[in-house]
Amino acid sequence: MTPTILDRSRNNVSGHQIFDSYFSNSQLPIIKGIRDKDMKLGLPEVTEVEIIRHYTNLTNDAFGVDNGTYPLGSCTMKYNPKRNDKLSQLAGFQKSHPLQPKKTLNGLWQFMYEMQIYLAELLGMDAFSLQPAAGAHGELAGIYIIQKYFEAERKEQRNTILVADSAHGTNPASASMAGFECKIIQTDKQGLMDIEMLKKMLDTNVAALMLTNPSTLGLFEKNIIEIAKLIHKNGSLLYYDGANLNAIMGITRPGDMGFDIAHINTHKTLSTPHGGGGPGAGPVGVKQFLRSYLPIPIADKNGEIYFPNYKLPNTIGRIKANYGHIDVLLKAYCYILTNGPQGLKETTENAVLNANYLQIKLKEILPPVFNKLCMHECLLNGDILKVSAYTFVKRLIDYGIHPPTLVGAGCVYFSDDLGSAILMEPTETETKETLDEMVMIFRQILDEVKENEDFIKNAPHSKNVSQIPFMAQEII
Amino acid sequence: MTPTILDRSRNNVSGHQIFDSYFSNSQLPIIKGIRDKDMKLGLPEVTEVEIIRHYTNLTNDAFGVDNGTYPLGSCTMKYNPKRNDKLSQLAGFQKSHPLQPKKTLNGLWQFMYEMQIYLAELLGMDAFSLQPAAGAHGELAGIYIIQKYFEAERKEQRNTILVADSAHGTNPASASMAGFECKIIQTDKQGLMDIEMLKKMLDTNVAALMLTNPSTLGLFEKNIIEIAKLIHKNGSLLYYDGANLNAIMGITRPGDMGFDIAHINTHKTLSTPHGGGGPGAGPVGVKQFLRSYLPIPIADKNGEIYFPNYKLPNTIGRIKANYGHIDVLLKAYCYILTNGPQGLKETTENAVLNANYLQIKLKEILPPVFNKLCMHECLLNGDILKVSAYTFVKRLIDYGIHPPTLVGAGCVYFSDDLGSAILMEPTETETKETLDEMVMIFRQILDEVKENEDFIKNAPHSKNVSQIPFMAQEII
Amino acid sequence: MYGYNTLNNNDKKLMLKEIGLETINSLFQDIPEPIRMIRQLNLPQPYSEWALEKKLVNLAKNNIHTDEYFCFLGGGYYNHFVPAVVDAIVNRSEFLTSYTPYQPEMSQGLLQALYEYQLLMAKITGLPIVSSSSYDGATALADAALMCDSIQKENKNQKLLVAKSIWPQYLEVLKTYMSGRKIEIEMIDYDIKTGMLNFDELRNQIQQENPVGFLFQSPNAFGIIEDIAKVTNICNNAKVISVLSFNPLTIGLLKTPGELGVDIVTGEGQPLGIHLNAGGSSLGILSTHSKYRQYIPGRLIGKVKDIKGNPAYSLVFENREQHVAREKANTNICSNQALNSIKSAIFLSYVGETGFRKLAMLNYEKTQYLMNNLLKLKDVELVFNGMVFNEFVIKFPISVKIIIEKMLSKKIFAGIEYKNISEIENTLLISVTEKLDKGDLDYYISSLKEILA
Amino acid sequence: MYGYNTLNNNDKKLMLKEIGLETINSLFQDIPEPIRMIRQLNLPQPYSEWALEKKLVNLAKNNIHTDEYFCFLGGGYYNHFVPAVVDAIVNRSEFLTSYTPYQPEMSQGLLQALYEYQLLMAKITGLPIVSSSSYDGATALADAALMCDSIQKENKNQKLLVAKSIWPQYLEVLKTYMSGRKIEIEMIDYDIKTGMLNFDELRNQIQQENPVGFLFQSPNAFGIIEDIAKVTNICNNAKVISVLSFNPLTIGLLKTPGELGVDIVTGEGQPLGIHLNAGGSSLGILSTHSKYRQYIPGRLIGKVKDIKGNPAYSLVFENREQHVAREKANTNICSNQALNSIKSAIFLSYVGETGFRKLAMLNYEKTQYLMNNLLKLKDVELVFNGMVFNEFVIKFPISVKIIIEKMLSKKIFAGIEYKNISEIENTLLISVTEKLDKGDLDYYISSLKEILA
Ligand SMILES: Cc1ncc(COP(=O)(O)O)c(C=O)c1O
Ligand SMILES: Cc1ncc(COP(=O)(O)O)c(C=O)c1O
Repeated sequence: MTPTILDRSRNNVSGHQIFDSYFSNSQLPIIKGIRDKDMKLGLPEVTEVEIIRHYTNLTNDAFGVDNGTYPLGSCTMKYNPKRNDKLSQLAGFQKSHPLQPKKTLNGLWQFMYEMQIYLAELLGMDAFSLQPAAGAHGELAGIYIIQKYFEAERKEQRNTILVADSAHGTNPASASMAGFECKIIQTDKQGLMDIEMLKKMLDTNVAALMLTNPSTLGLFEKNIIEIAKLIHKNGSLLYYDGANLNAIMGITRPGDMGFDIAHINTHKTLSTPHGGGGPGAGPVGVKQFLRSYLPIPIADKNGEIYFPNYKLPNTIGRIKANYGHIDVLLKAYCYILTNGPQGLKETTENAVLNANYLQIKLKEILPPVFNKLCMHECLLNGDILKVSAYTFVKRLIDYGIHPPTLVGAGCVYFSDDLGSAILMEPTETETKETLDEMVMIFRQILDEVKENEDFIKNAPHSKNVSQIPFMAQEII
Repeated sequence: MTPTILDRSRNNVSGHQIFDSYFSNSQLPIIKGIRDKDMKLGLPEVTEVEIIRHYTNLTNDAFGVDNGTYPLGSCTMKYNPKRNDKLSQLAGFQKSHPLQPKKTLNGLWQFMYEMQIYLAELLGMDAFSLQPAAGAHGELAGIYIIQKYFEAERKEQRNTILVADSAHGTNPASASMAGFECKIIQTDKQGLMDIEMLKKMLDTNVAALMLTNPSTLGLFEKNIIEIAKLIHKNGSLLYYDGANLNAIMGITRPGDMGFDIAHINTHKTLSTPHGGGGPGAGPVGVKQFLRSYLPIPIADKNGEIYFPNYKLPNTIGRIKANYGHIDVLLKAYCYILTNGPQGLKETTENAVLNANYLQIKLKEILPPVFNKLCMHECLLNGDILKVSAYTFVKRLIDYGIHPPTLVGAGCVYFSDDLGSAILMEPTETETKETLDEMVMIFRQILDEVKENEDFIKNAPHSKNVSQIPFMAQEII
Repeated sequence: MYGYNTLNNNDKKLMLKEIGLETINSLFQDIPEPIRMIRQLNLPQPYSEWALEKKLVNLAKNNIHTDEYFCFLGGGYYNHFVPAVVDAIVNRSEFLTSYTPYQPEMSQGLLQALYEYQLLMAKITGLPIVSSSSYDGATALADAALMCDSIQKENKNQKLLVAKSIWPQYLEVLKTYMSGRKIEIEMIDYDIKTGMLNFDELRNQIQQENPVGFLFQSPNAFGIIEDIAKVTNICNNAKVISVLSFNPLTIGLLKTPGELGVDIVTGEGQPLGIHLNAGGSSLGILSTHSKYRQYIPGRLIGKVKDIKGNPAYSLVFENREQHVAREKANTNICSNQALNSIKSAIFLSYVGETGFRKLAMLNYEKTQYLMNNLLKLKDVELVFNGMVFNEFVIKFPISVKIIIEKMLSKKIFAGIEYKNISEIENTLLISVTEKLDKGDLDYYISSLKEILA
Repeated sequence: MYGYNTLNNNDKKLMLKEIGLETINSLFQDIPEPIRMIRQLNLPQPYSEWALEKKLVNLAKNNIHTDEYFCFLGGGYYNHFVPAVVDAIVNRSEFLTSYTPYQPEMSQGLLQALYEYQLLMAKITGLPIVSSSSYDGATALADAALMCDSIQKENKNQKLLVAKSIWPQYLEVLKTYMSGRKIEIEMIDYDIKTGMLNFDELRNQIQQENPVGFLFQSPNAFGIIEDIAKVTNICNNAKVISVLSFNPLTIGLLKTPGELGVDIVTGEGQPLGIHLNAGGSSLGILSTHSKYRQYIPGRLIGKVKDIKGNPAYSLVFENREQHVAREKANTNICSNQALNSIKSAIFLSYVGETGFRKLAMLNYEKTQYLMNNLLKLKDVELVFNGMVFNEFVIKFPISVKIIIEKMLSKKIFAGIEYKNISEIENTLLISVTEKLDKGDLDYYISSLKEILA
């Protein structure tokens, strides 16, 4: 193992230049809880060049979209345009303080206002809040909106949220985090939501159904119109998990499908880099009748003046401090502006085309779980592999390709009968050439399995560590 | 071999977004020499993600100071502080046009003015021009100054420039580029300039002696005072090649040694990154009596007003367009300001300490060529290695250390009897730990030679290519 | 042909043929007609790269930023310096463009960086378990509150005691989060003289309410440093979980909260190498005892063994998380602030043990200098007499709105107005960072003097 | 303890002991006392990171830059867009912090990037050999002049013909460079109507002077595109080496100079993805026939075989260079513009075949739009009637100094004043780039109209 930065610590060196010639009287003040001079925290002492080399070295043992193909299903690992990173770092944004006098942040309010409008149009909603910090946080805001709506408007007690069994883990977790009871609806043979089951479960306790469409199985819920009708007839609301929006931009919109609330993960569809886990952003949008429930503030406009509007009568309150992940949202804004309506639509078309192409080309090795067209990602069956899908895909690492999503290795949950399923999402920014190469590599690995099963079972072989077992136990 | 960007080209794709909705009338104009629509240049067509991956991939097969120890003698590969890079990219500098009205560039003139003063103080000169683009370019400016001085002031014809045999190749090349005849002075047994020889060569044809002190052998010319006297008595000038200034900052100065003209390589002593070959910068400084010969313009000050001064009566003219490498010089300026006088001196002290430590620790394997203290770099004798120094150091690559300077593999020239000499310059930014590690690796390689000579002879073994022979022939 | 799309028409034709379709449109055959868009999205037509730059540069120009005006604003977000090494590293694309490290073999470097964040942050909190990470200081506090509820719900009332002297925004977020699970919030007042907690009230309420936890902040919303040991003593005695929201930079000077007995330490990581960005993205710090590890939300990175028995980094304890536990998960957090936590780790490595202390001292000393000199002005008074670190509340004889306005015309962001400290009017929270030099502080003083004259 | 020095006192003690010395000072025993500094350097005391930032931000603020004012300045340096991908890549430290690739095994990626620069630039010059690289457009031209001298000195007079219509700065640099070897420079005038070369004069002078070469520029200093084929025809007939200084961006529209018979092509690479930086650093393009390869200064990257016989990149033809040939080297160049040449290669890959044409067209069309509309203004006239690409010279009825000043007050950098075009007064060189949109161009027109009214 590479030494940690703490292992590199040495006495009396440091990377910093921290001083002010006028303020050098470093007598410790007398405060309760003061830390004596000789009480060390144990922070490292390293010089600047050591820090740079240490972390440069660490980055070289990591892998991003810039390094190669990253078909991690449900994560939409598309190319993150460099201009967006650069422009998000302009001093006017990067160096402004959230609590400055409002009139000194006109650029901020205008940007937020326009962004809200663009997102509303993209998703077919009427109003947006940019505050949520991630997709799951958007869900949470949405759930609180639902809760407040039944309290404030409908004066009803509804305690149940329905979610699909194929839903992302955040959906049920969001519901129960807000105190709802969570009920699961099964997927039918065709990979769609079991409508009969849905019908049975609908009662006056059901506050909402959370759905992602296309689903995490890569399929479009084509009964969505009927589902929406059923939900609304039941007096319930329909929540859209926007993580898969890359499959439908400019083709259809959650708002048009009948969803009342929706979030979007900017770090997926809108190309903001995921930073090894975050920060992302998860703006949440609603139909007009729920606008007054949005978290505060939202950006607003009065004539030519932009400002933060705190006056939403039913607001759920704040969901985080300040206005959202401005640095991240700026990148998403740039993405929308550089694409334009046609570019966004093409993005979706190519994402879906790439996924279907991959599905077809891989079908002999990995037949699709559901034998039909997929949307922006394809769910493939790893059952006929001679080794487990888990070890099979580890071998991809040796070829410089990031493994796709599997149970327990990715952010998606599959029911037991999908235990060896593989979810692949190439995104539109892979070329036909990289897809063909990937298919070739899959074939090659299959050959390698035949020749030397053990070798593949123990992959990867090219990294600093060997294979790490599924859900490995922690050691101390 | 990795495919080139041209190999990756495909029809009808591209990375750009080049359009203006108003100006889309793309009818070719009628100009002599117009290139028809179907006459292709053969530029590649690739998308943005392909470009990013291609070049990211290429960077991963390269090596900089940020990646590890780089003891390339004579090149002063010290750590390049990140803050300097960042601040050199401020829009006020990066986005200003050289031909803007003067009064819109006040920050530029002030910065240049201060930088000239700082360099003059650092080198003990009286005036500086920031125009030269690199060390060799500073030399050239210096040589033209010498030429002009004898023409304009002394009305003499002096056609000879003396250089030491150990001088960097640019010294003789600069002299002859400007039409001088170049005469070589030998190094004596102690590694110093042969003074007797110098005396013999001094005649009324000698315009100047070019010297770097400490020399490229890592030794201080301790007779410099006498040398300066001899030169000046002969009516000649003394030129200082400042590439080795890292050995003397705050300890002694070329101006104090008696040099009349001097350049400094900012990409060595002043930490500006070398960018795989450049751009660097090579400001040239002179004593007062030569100020009027400097290339124009230099920054000047009148009361509180800074401005570019073009009125130097004897100026050699321009040596390049505009004002020098502003982006590079800003980094050097930051380096001076963050160090301060004491920091610069410590830099020198530690650089010399590190070199001597390395020399001592390596002495059993690689005895010093001259058995005494060295300055900021040490010249070691590779004769007792069982394999050639050329192949020995290639093995360092496998350990993630950049090989030191050798004849033909670095920028330094040694006479024949130093054919297997190794010039190592650790710089002050290596830690004792990295030096100890390097020594250990040298030892280890020595052991490896004993065990398997062929293995070492064919090093490196960890890279995308195998060993490349000395001055290998080009193939097509 | 658009840049981010990599397929040319020929590619598309070939690929469609393989799939057995004629048109791109037929890929979407599962989407019912009635919900298909028949018009183009009503969004701006695409910008060229330079037009985009112009647009963003102009937007940015419409903000006044803290390099342009002297910034005396704090309130949880501070204009500290961000070392260039931080940006240099986190802009490297191997970290920037990667996903959560679900494939540990491919991401050892990223995992190690996150692990080091946990290590270093644990030094600051004084508690061994650090999550990686909560969204911001406010949601970290709310996450901690939910933890209290989960840990204690068997033995306690579903009630939470919360100090009145936490950031107003944090309280708002807390209320939103608690609304879902119907956790009741009771407020604990502050002492009007010292600005510190009203300990009597705290003792009483703990006894009366038997709450799942007590949440407080230090330095609190008035900049006052609380007597943390006293708080934890009270809580411990009543087996009430103590939750602190702190400013990590204060630990340059002060003992760690863990040492002082706090059970859950939360805070905003922005002061540690993260740009202001108008308040986001930032970093939610969340840290606790080993015994509460199963309750902590968010990623945890730990060491495991690879199949050869060698140590390796990996996500661990995933059974707490939404992607495994689903509706039984502690919280729903998935994407987090990974890159920002790495920023703070680089920051802490950069300043190191001694620099961290020096930095805190500089902030303290400069604050004292400004405070002491302001108090020399006529009719300018401190509202509270408790000890402060880097900000303090001042009371003015005239309208604070006018003061802010007039200072603004002198290019000074003078501070944050408090609408409501008990009955006291015209109060201003003034903050200082190391970036303000003596000249800047003197300029503040002389400007204020002029305005008050 | 200072940040960039990595040794602590303990290290120093141990190391000195190994060396056998007592003090640091004794390391410098070879330096004679009389020349030792006995005082500290008189330089500013060290700046903290934030103080440095403040200092630089303030200096930068004292410049007005081209994002703040509308820029119609050209003269060899243009406010073109720089794609973000360029900066993203060249800021990667593997390239940025490396030296000249003297160890090819360790630097294949860097060598390939430089090799690709040569490949792509050769497409633009139309000549196979491209050096990597000259300092800037001016020194590249001077390098080419020295090449002519070296190649031709046996057969020709040590004279150089140079078009009067090259950038004034280039001429100055040329004079400096030629002064050393005492190469005489004779100027060739331009046609006062077209602004193009005076071909008769060129023919005559070539015959009379028997020079080593002829240097000219296209588009020339008046923005006029020369008839290159005609020039090379004249030169070829007289066996005089033709040297062109060009703007590489024009090749988006025009035939390559190589195709048109130019022997040595030079130019300023700044328009290809390199920021203005007040004029430096930029990139000197230098390109020639294979037959002149041994005369070209600067690095050349080529393919060689490694010991296994596999192809690899390496510096080649080093025997031309100063570190091998020393006083016999063609020039003294050592450090060059490597990173900037990579920028231009990335730029060319980014725009690609079609984008390069589009970009040139946009520049052309916008220039035409501005020119045609300006000519509609009363008393505004073109000085020359030759064809232009992205800049043109206008003659005004009133003082051009006043115009520049008044335009400045409208936030417009109006253009570059020409002091001396034959007898004509009050002329302005106005340049246009793709970054100016129709609104910006119209603003220029209406502003000028107002001033002239
Ligand atoms: C379908 C789906 N929903 C929700 C989420 C959660 O989003 P976030 O990670 O932004 O919180 C994800 C992320 O993986 C997802 O794929
Ligand atoms: C001693 C010496 N002189 C001169 C030079 C030439 O400097 P530059 O590469 O900046 O032109 C060098 C560079 O290697 C050198 O080491």
